[in-house]
Amino acid sequence: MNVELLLALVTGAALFGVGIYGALSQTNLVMIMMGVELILAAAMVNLVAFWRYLHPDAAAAQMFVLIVMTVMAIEMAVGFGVAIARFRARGSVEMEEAAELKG
Amino acid sequence: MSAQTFFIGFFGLAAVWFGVVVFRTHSMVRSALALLFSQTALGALFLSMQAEFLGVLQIMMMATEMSIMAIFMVMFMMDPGGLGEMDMTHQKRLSLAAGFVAFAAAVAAAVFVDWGPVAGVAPDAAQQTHDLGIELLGRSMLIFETAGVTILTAMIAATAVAMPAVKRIGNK
Amino acid sequence: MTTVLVLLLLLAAGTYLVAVLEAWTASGRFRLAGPVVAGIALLGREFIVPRKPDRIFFEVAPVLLLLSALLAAAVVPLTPDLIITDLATGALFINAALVYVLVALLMAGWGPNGAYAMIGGWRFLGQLIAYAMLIVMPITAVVMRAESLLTTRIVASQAGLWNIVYQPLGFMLFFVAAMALAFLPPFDLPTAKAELAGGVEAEYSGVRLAIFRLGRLALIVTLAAAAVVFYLGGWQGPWLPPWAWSAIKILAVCATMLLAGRAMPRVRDADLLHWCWILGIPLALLNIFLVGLLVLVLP
Amino acid sequence: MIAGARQGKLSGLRRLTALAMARDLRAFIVPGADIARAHGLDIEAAGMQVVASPRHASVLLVVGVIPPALREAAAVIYAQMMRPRALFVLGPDELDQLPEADIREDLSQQDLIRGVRRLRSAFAEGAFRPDVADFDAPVLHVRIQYTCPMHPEVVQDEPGSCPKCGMNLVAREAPATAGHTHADQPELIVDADTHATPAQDHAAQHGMNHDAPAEYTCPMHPEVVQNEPGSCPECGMNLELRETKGTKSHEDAGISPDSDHSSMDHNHMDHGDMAFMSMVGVTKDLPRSSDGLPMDWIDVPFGPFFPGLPGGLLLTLTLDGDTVAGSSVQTPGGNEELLQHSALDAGSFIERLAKVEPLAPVSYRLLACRATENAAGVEVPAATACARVGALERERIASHLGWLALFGQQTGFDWLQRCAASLQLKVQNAGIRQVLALKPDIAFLIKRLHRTPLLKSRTAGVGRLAPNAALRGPVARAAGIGNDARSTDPSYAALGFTPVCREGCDALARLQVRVEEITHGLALIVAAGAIELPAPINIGEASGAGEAAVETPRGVARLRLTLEKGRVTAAQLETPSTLHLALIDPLIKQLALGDALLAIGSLDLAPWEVRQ
Repeated sequence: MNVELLLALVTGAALFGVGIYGALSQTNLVMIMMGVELILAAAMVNLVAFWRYLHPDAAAAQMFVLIVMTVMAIEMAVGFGVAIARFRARGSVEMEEAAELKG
Repeated sequence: MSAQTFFIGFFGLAAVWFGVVVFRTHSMVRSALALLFSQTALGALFLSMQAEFLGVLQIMMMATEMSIMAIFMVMFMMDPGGLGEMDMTHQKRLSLAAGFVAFAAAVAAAVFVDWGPVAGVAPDAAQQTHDLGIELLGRSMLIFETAGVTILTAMIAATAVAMPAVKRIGNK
Repeated sequence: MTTVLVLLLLLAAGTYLVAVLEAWTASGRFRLAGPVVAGIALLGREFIVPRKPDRIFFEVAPVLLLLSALLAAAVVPLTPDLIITDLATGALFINAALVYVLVALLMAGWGPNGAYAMIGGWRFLGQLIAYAMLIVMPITAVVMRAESLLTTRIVASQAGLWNIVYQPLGFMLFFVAAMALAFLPPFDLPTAKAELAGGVEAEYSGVRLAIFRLGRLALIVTLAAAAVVFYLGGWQGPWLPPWAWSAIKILAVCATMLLAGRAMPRVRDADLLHWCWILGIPLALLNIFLVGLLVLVLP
Repeated sequence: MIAGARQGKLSGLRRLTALAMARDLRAFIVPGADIARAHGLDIEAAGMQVVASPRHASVLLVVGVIPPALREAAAVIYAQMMRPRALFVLGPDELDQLPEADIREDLSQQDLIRGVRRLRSAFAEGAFRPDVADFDAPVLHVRIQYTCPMHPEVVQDEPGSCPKCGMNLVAREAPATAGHTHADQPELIVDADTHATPAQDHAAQHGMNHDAPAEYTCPMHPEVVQNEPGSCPECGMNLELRETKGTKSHEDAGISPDSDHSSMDHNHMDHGDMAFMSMVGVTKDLPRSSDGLPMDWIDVPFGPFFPGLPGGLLLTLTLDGDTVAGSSVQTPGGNEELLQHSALDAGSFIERLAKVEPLAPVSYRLLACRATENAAGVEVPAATACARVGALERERIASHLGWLALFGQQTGFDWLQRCAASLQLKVQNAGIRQVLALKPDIAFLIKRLHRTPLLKSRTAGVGRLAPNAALRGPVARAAGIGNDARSTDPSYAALGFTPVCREGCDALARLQVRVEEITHGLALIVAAGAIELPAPINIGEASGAGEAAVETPRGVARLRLTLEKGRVTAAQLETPSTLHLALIDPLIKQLALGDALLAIGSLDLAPWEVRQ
């Protein structure tokens, strides 16, 4: 077992855990988005680590990371769009007050 | 311990620590910038794993992204300066447990899975960048283009959602 | 190691000359000893911490500004060998380092808990979203011609024809965006004296003010150096040695940047955003398209 | 030795920095650069650099007389400067809130230069002292209150928890009484025992005011506002209750100047004992921006010594981001009795009126002369009248050049600022030959101004005013109203005068009118052929009532007075800036900050001549 690979994977795991905690525990939409960003970041760490230590010749792995970055950007754009719309309508982006979003 | 191990450990620790700070601080701007520095540390981590292009890109992209995050934090939070030390969490116990379980499961997977043979050397940075370019504009072109179009769609959709509903409903 | 030291010394010298130039353009007085006197005086003056600051941000911001300028300077070659690190992603790295100017200003705006500084910081954020594209997209076109992100390779690619002739549109966009990034007049919205009493600088005093100003000057030199590398053929030129050509070109670009804005009123932030989105970005795309055509057509 | 020395022994390295400080003097001018220029002072030529923020200054330069209302603000500025700092007073003024002046000189350029020389040696020798006392003034004392970030109506003097939601109370400064350029002073003397001033009580009451007039508004269409509940005419949604803005701004005044990080305060009170803090509740009563988002507004003081505004003007802007949502203006004094309760003889009355407005002394001197002459029934010889026109026009040129310098400063147009300021200094006391010699320089300035890029886009459409009766002077003429007292003046008619008129009503039109008036003024001086300050004419023991109107650089000023046996017993003055001051609030609503300041600047206000 390679130490560096393990270190990177543990980093990814820790970020994943922190992200899960944040996404579940926060009441504010923006804070929840931060949690999701951390979860995605954890995925990126793992992808880079796998690329480097398992398949350094596969450029597709790096492309996968680019896609994750795109997803992060999309998440930000859509999240903030929704946040602004809700804030305009209700004056709040707190999840406890978003009862009607539960459907 | 090689330099690479040290740097991976160091930047990994930094990234996790800043990640924790995100949810520990009461000041919202600090929270956003902590996330920025967490992502920057990840960029440095990528650099120490010899993924030069990705590392630099990560460092660049996240700075703008998180700065924008900061202004939204100030807009949408009740107490952006954190002077009131108010608690803005719920289901804390459950979240902690979930976070911990996720961490433990991921670590267990990392430790117990047989990852197979580990490659010793990565191609040099110029070669990587070249390969990535060829990959993006060759085999993975469709995915790349899809991602581009998706982000454009997301931009337009987000703008449309966020714009004030001026006279849109009124004309029915 | 010696390269690093030599480059740092050169950067310091360049920064000093730019400081003299800036004082000259701002006040009309040419005093060679001015900056050193002002610097020493600031070292002896008191450093005031405003009430209820975000102390970490307040202290870190000037250092981060200086650091981001220095990091960007690390991949700029003065001669084929005089470069701290010739990164394979050099052109992208300059960008990445310079984005932290925004972070520094944001911190400097939020840190001191003052309204003027805060408005200045947010203003710069609003500005950056508009012109960040105008830095990245012209560089993309430069990279397309050089077929490499290496800064030394980019300079070498201009051996026959400098990029300022090859893609003049890109140069103009990059030049304007660089001035906005260094918040030089007429883009000095975050530090506007008569609108915000100095804006993000307003609450700094003593040593931290000296560092903040130093960082800003270093940023101007770095941006000028980047413009030289990307568009003015770097160290290339007849008769003189390479380092001399680099120095002359960098100083000339600095002087142009400093002088250009003094003869016109400050741009309104709404206008700046408007022009960047309506005019700047389409022009930058057109530039990429034209350069792409040229690269394909010319051998 | 200077009173504001920095703590420490003067030795070694410190001696070197002290020498550098003596070479590098950075001055913050009180009340403003415009006043300094009007007194004929060229600060930069004297070897000091002018800075925009007191934090960057080492010298507080006080020019002329500071009215009592502004002395507190001057003390705050002094407290914000970095040590070592010096107080340099030009003129005889005693400033009760500030320490004893380190250097005091008379009001003239030679004295200024001499003072700078003394200042340099004072810095070189006394920048550091082992024993320094902190600067202390009553205005710097701040009372700490504790308040709940969610329930601002909860205010107490002791720390504790909020009775409504149980949160920890946070400390904040009690609302200040006067506006300052910067609300946060570096040196704080916390004084918990100071009693609340009436103003603070007033603010506290407003925070609890349940009886504020209620408004109903649509959450989707903030422009829909009515006094009773119902549904929105645009989308049919139920209207929601909100309180009117009046209470909000009062209650805010305490916290906001330093854009407090906990600024999401509000005056919503009916949370009851909710365990969960509702953000809907927090934002419900926040004012809506023009884009419909409920945002936090902050009150930011600009002035009275703000670098981009006329000195002495205290403007408080309620900012919604970078946009101005509201404003309030104050001027120093202005209520002084012209006669100070006793009759003055005509000569001293004229001298007194000439001092009312430091920015246009000649106009007011002429006004007083004309009014007394009118009351006494004395006719002025045509040649004298003509020479007075020359002096008045010279002042108009100087004043407009001074305005151009302020305009250059506001827009960051350094060249214009420097050039216009130096021309103003040259013109304002020049004889007719010198004025004519300066003609090419002025023509060059104007030509260059016409060719300046971005100038149009910066000024066009900014500060648009509807033509109305309250406009005076260049502001009126830029709105197409030919309001000019000179049109009816026989001595002007003899010189072939026609008023300059522009349509447009915006900052650009005002700029053009002023620039054109500079050219016209030069032509009028040439036609008049002489410049002579209006001198009081001996009117003997005459009695009667008289009035006069003079077109000052800012518009027409009128004076009515009663003479009894050669003494002025009653006088009533009407000035253009008094009318223009009321224009500010509607003028700058919903403008971006930079545009708002430019719009105010384009009115060319003189706070000193405002009479209430």
